[in-house]
Amino acid sequence: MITERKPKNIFTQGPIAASFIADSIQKHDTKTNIGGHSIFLGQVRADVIEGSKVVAIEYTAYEEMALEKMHQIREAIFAKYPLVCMHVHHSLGKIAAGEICLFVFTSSEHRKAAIDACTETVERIKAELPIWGKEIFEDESYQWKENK
Amino acid sequence: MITERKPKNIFTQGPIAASFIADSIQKHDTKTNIGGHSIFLGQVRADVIEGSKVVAIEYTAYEEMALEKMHQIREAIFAKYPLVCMHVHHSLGKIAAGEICLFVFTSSEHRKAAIDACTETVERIKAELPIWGKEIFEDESYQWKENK
Amino acid sequence: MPVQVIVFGQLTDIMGNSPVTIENAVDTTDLIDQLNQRYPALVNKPYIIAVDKQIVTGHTTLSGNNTVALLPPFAGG
Amino acid sequence: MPVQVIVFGQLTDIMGNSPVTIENAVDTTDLIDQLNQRYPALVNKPYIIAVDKQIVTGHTTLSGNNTVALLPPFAGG
Repeated sequence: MITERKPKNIFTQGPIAASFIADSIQKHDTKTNIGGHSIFLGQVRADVIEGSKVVAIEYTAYEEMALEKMHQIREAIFAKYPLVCMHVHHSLGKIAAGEICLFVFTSSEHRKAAIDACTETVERIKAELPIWGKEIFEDESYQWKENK
Repeated sequence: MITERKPKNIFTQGPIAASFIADSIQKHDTKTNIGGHSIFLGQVRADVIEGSKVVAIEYTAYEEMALEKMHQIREAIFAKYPLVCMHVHHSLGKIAAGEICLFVFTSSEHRKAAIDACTETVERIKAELPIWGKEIFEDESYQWKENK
Repeated sequence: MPVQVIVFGQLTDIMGNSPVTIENAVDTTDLIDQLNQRYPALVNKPYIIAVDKQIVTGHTTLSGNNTVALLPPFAGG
Repeated sequence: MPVQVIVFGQLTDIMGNSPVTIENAVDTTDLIDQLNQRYPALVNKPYIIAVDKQIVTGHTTLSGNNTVALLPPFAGG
């Protein structure tokens, strides 16, 4: 039997609030087969580029394609690691320096699966999801962010 | 010049609340040189052992020795990885299944340092800190937890 | 056959944020040739091509009613 | 020279939660011999020894006013 996970929306307008992360953690207290959670948070840095400071990144995405791709990544990660659950949230719109723009949350019975799955999911999100970021400087000029 | 980090207390009585984790995340929004946070959370599992279900783990520690050891681990991790900061919290006392007993939080400019440092710190905490857990069953009998 | 072209990221600086319709393009090579004529700044820009949300490489036939997306290097996270 | 002995984890099932004073022990081997006589259940239990919070191996001289801790396998996290 093929079990189908429905593609979930990972996009949220604006930054990811610490209180949202707390709620997400709290909801797992009834899943008493979980022994370890791994969380990655991406935060917007106030990089200084040629003398100008980044004050925000404005994220855009090819949303329909990104959600299809994220669904494939999710299926592949669940096939590879014995996870209890996985949650992914990525911001769209203008995210100020110091705010959270990416939240990846994996949980498993033993820690190794959650840790490895989280790391691999973060790498795949950065490499494979059609998302772009415009680094906005103090004087409102901008440049397009490049992932390393 | 030798910079001395003062040994911090990592122990907290009772479970680690999701709201505490949220506050800890929130406090980093002024550190705009951070690009990635890695968090590991240990959660008490309701394992079934020979037909009996674990309802809680009661943690005890050789606290003075654990804090000295944790200080050494912290110094070694900071020497090895370019971290902006690291926070570690471990519960003592009775922690019910589903509650959080360990919170390791590392932050760095680029994600790799935070992720690798978090994983290594979790492994070292489990292997090197003098902490013990009594797995308490529904009928109040118990057995001593063993780390794998 | 008309093709809808959408672009993202730095390519919006060249082609704007609205879909561009190319009236007749038989394959992706033909399409890119036409776009390069209309938007000379596009010529040396790095991007990959997705036809109906699937990444394609090389010479891909367009069957009509396709949406072709030009995707510059991703920068999520 | 008196030595304070403290134990943790499963060893508290054998020796309790209060420190035990051994009146005279010249080294860790002597100390463990005396403890094994007083607490026969200790004999086959796995533990490592810390003298004044430092883990020691082998035959370690006790200089007086030491605190010796018997540490069964750790189980934090």
